[in-house]
Amino acid sequence: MKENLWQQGLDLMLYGMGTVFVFLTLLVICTILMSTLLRRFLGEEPEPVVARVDTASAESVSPKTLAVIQAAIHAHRAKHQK
Amino acid sequence: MKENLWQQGLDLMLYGMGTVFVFLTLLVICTILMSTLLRRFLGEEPEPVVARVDTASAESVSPKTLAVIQAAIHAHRAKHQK
Amino acid sequence: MKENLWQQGLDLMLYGMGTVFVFLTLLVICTILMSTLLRRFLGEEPEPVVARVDTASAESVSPKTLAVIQAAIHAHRAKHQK
Amino acid sequence: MGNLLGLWQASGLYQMHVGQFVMILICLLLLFLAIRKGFEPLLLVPIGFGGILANIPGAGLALPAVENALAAGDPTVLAGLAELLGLGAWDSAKDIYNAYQSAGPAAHKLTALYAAEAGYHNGMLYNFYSVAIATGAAPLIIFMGVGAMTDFGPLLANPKTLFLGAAAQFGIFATIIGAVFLSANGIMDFSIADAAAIGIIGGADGPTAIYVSSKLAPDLLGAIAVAAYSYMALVPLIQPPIMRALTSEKERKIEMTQLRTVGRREKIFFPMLLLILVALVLPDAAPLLGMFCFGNLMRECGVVDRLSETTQHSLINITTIFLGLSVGSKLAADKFLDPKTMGILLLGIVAFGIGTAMGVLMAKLMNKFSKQKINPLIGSAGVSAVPMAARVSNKVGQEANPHNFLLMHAMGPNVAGVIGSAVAAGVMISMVTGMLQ
Amino acid sequence: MGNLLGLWQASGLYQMHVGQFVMILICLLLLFLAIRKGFEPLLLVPIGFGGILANIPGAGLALPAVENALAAGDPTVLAGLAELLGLGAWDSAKDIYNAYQSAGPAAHKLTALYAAEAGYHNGMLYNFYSVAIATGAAPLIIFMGVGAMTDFGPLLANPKTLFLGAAAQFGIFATIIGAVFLSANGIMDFSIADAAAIGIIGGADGPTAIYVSSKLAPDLLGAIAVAAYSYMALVPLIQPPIMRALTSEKERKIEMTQLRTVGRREKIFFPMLLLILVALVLPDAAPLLGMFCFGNLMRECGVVDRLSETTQHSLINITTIFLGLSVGSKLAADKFLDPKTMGILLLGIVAFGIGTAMGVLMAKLMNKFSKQKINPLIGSAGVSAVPMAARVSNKVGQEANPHNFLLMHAMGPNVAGVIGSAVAAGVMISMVTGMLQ
Amino acid sequence: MGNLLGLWQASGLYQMHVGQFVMILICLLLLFLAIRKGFEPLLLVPIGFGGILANIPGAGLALPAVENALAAGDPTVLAGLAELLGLGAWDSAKDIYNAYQSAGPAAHKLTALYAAEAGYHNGMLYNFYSVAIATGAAPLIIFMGVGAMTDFGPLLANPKTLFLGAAAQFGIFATIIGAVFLSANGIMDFSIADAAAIGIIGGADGPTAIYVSSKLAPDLLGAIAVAAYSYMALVPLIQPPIMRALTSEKERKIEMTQLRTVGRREKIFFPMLLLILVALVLPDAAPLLGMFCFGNLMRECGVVDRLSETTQHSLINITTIFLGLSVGSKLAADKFLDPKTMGILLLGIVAFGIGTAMGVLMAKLMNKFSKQKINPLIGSAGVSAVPMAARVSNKVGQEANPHNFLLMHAMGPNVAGVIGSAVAAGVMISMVTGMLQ
Ligand code: NA
Ligand code: NA
Ligand code: NA
Repeated sequence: MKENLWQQGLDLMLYGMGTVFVFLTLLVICTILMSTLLRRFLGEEPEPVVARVDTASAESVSPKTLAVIQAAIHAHRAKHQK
Repeated sequence: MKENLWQQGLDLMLYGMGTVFVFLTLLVICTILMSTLLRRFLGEEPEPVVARVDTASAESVSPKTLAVIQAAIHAHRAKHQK
Repeated sequence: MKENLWQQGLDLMLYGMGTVFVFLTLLVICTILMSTLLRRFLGEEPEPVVARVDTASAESVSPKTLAVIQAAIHAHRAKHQK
Repeated sequence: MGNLLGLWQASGLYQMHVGQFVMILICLLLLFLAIRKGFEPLLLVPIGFGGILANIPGAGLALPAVENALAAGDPTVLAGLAELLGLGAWDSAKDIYNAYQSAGPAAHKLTALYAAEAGYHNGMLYNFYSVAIATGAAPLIIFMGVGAMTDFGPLLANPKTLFLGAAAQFGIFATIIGAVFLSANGIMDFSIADAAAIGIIGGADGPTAIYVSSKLAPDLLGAIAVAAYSYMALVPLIQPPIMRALTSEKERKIEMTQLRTVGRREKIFFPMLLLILVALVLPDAAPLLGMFCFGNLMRECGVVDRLSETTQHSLINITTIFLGLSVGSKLAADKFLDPKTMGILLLGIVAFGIGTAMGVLMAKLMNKFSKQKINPLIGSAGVSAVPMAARVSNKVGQEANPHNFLLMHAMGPNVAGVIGSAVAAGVMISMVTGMLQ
Repeated sequence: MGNLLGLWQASGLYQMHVGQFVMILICLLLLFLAIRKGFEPLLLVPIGFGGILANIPGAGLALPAVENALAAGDPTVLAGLAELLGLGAWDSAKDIYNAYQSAGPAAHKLTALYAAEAGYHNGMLYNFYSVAIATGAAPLIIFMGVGAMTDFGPLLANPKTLFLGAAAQFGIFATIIGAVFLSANGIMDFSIADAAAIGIIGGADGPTAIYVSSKLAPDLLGAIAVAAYSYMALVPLIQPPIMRALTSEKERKIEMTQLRTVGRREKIFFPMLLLILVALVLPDAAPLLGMFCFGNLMRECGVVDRLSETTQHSLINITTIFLGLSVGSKLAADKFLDPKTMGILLLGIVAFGIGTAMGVLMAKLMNKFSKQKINPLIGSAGVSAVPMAARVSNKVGQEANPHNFLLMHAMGPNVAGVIGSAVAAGVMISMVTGMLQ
Repeated sequence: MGNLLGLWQASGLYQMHVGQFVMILICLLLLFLAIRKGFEPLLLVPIGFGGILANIPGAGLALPAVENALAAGDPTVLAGLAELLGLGAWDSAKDIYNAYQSAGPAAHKLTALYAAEAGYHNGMLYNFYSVAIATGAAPLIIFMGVGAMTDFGPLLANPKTLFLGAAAQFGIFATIIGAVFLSANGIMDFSIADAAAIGIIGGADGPTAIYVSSKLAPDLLGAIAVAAYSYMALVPLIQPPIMRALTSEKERKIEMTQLRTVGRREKIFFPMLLLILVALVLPDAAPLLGMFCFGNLMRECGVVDRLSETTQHSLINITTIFLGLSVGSKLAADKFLDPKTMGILLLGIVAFGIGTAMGVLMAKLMNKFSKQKINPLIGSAGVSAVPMAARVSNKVGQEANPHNFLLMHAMGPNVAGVIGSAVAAGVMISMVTGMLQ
């Protein structure tokens, strides 16, 4: 039974660690391949992140927040112009 | 069995489509009635939609958002007055 | 059976109300004790509430909201400087 | 032709019982009160709407699969159900229904499987009720949300106000005696479990009332919840006359000194202290007060703001919707249109009145023994009904003395009342369960 | 060595069937359409992703414990399951699988317990499906959310447009006849329940389609949902040719007068009115239309904004995620890669076409009897596909007359179409259930 | 009098066992660490609070109905349960308890029904655990949320850092051997399933640890989760000495070139690629990595922002609350106060240490073969503990060279560690399940 437990533990370690390495190695290879292919065949994307953030923020700020901000700006301007 | 299927299909179509039309016709009648009665007995509502939006926005903008906006306004004013 | 019901009802009232009072009395004592100990051994906290609100608001206003506010401020400043 | 007849027989008008019609009118009234008069709309809109859904004839939305099978009335299925419930195959649907109602969980499981096998399903609202209320989850989650919304500052600044919250719970227990009285004199037929569930209306706390009645008297849950929320909305009408009757002009004019500021540490320690006390003294109140303290600790500890935020918004809102619809499922005509409902409504308002009175009287009693006088008007806030009762104290106070700001002072007994009725709920569930076993 | 072999045999490549490979490609195509082409991404991203998960070989994510036990193939377990299903121990896994598929709830419960005892579990997606769709909860909650997002203003300003929403539902019923035709001629093998579920694609309303097929034809649910959402995304391609073919240049140029403003009170009363009509006339449509009206009442009544807000955001988003993944679980190869799917896709597009045509023709018919002319292009919006179809009406209208703003006018029939298909769904579920019993 | 005695006997003080008292103190310590010291408060506040609730004497919040019935000790009920579990009626409650623990799902179902019939209920936390963790749902939903919060940009800019994430998982497997060693020498009594569950602590990833231990060793779940989250919070103390010991001053000073910007398309394709690889190679990791990839795809695809938003906020927050309370239910004294817990805590920290060391050593090894040098300090981030471990790499790097900004570089191995431990989890669940059958 105890030998059995050792055997099981060693099995787990060897095949487990092996799988982790094989899988992540495969992932490294595929990722590099993917990036290369994407960049070669579809070209570079100019500043994709910035574009993305803009859309997102424009999209998810609710009209209410915008209304409040505009109101605040107006209020401020009114005060300021006095 | 196949005749049975035809029979069932035709039944579904006739009574189904019939129900849809009867129900929506009833709904048209009742809706017109409701609108007429409401407008006759309770009078017109002056610009109810606008009033509604105001309440809603005032209600659901959190104090935090307001605080941040005020802070931003202050910061802006401070900078501006330099 | 009816006497039984009366008995049960009176039991509920006496022991129930008793428990409520005993428990809340204990709570009063422990609360006063706690406050005293905290204030004696750990000292007063200077304006803890204000500090708290600041942290909270800074934390939970999303970058997007901030971005929008900054954009609004910029837009306003731009207009204003014309 | 048979199909046209079938459609007509399937229509609501053909199948409607008078009771269902009356209940739909009552639910429309609830919606009117909620929308036009602002009666606790967050709960009464879902409850009222759920009540209409529950009374749609032929839809069976509030019924379990077995009752839907009984309503359909297929003789083979009836015979099968009768056999599973230990009846003869020739018993009427009514008999089978009664046997089903009084059967235990095992018989319920068996008959449910049989009904499913025969092609019948639980109604939508029945499913909501099973998940949200029968498990106790929804009221407890609401209580966690209430905890996350509660500021114990005023209570910590003046802990003695806990006594006011304790005294006001007498409404609960006096009502139990009231229910026993009605029952003992043959006017109503309440069991001790019914009496306890009705009493909790006097706690003036919605989730507590729903939690207790789901445990002790599920059939009365609809009436009890409606009574609790309606009277909470009516607090501005119910309380002032009682408050004025029991206090002198001079007492109402008592000004209270401003509360000391309460540190953050005290606010963090308080829910822990309360929890420990519950653990040591009153395990039966652990579910309700545990969740309440958990919500409050999330609010105050300052390191889990995103959890506290969600608890106070998305989570409590989602739970409220399903809690309300589930309560509505108990407004089905055969359960609600019962003489007992009248008794519940009557006893409920008595409970509110007695609770109010005891809170005020306790404040007067405390003034006899304490130098620092308290305005007895804040005693009425001890019934809970947060924050309505505290506002009423403030308003009546300002009528007597326009410089009197009692709101923050009344928040102390107000939240104390929540704790008090949760304690009462724990004791009652435990004692009544013991009595029934 | 045995372990290395075991790992290879446990790998997906070793276990993959051609069908699973094809389905993964199809799901990748769905994701491409959703992400790059904007095909109803809120649903098709979770559906496509769920579909890939459901087809991962050996993972059994979409399978119940019993089917996972069958896939594992342990002879003792197979024998035990065979016995519970009334087969001999020597029957093949395929036979046991078939017996399990046609067994009722009781046998399902027994075999599930047996499989659990043997150490097998339900897959993750199977659990999601059981909770979200098999109970009917997720489509109903989505419908509540849709109600909370719907503005009935345009419909109330011009109630006659309800007729357009009624006419467009003919697509549903014509498709049923189409399915019957295919079946009667031996081309496909659809039961009447299958035919009804396929027809509902013509309702152009996702949650309604999912709800109906979960009740009448769960095995076809994947194909039906994919067809419904894909065709909804394709509305800008499907509808315009039909609309142009059935209208003259002059008709397309008809300008419509601006809609009157609709008061808040009308908007509050309308969901109540609709609910009452459902209760009186059509109890079978109560779950779908009840939740829809409830969502709309929360939106309009103005006193439960926080509930309405949560319904429109957190709640509908959470439900959409699990609804989508659950629908994806029905894209397992053995269910989707079936000649029936081709039939469903074919019939689905016919349904959309017929619905569009009938909406336009009904508008032309109404113009014969009414003085106030309506532009027949808004008839096509009666199929639902909110708000895509209304936008299509507007766009085609502007091609004919750049001063023509049909969008708001088309929103009337558009939401009418939602009501219409929910009514059709109620009738069909009720009639088909009756036919099968 | 009997009632007063009853109340005292119902009080927590009367019923409390020493173990419960100790556990409450431990949970208070957890809360202190979470609130004052900032130890992973989002999880440890709910876990600690849940732990207190689970140890309230007499409340049975963490117990199933059967165990509550056993605790009540009614002789008739005990006899009934004994019979259902195949024992004689004269067996003690302790024997029945043990038989119940080792019984299978069928016996659990039967006894649960019997206990319900006798009026006993599942505790609140037990219900939460059943829904949130026993089904696997909550950890998977959290994983989806983590996916929606993860930016794979740094990993995509430098994919080789995946090797660091792989190496650091050696901590997991070394710990398994450690557990086997303790067991083989009779110091502890861990089964192979226990050993695997303990090893996963070395993955430094909370939801993964909870998921694995719920499958392999539910009784140890409390200790494992507490160890995992505590050590994740202690990463700034545990890692730096190891990092310094294994690197030279020169190595720590290595500056890394700025990462290239990663396009949006790569970020969309990466979760798909990962999913496909999982499907082809490692179906056992499909639930965890599938949900992770789904969350990440929602984040990156840009067309379902409202779903991604909800996943990152409401949904993950709600799930975290119930996950935490459910984990707390496993802190009941009889499960936690066991010598095994000491072993788990000991092995857990060893696992963190070995993982850290292997990450650093792997970085040094890679420098031997690669021209583009990497700073070995980012290797320690391979254990996961996102984003703490990456911050530690950055901090230790700046100590050696103030111009060294390693944070973004360390995010690569950091998220690689999440993938690595999910892979390890999949392999282990599959292999151990195979060993046990
Ligand atoms: Na109260
Ligand atoms: Na439609
Ligand atoms: Na890891």
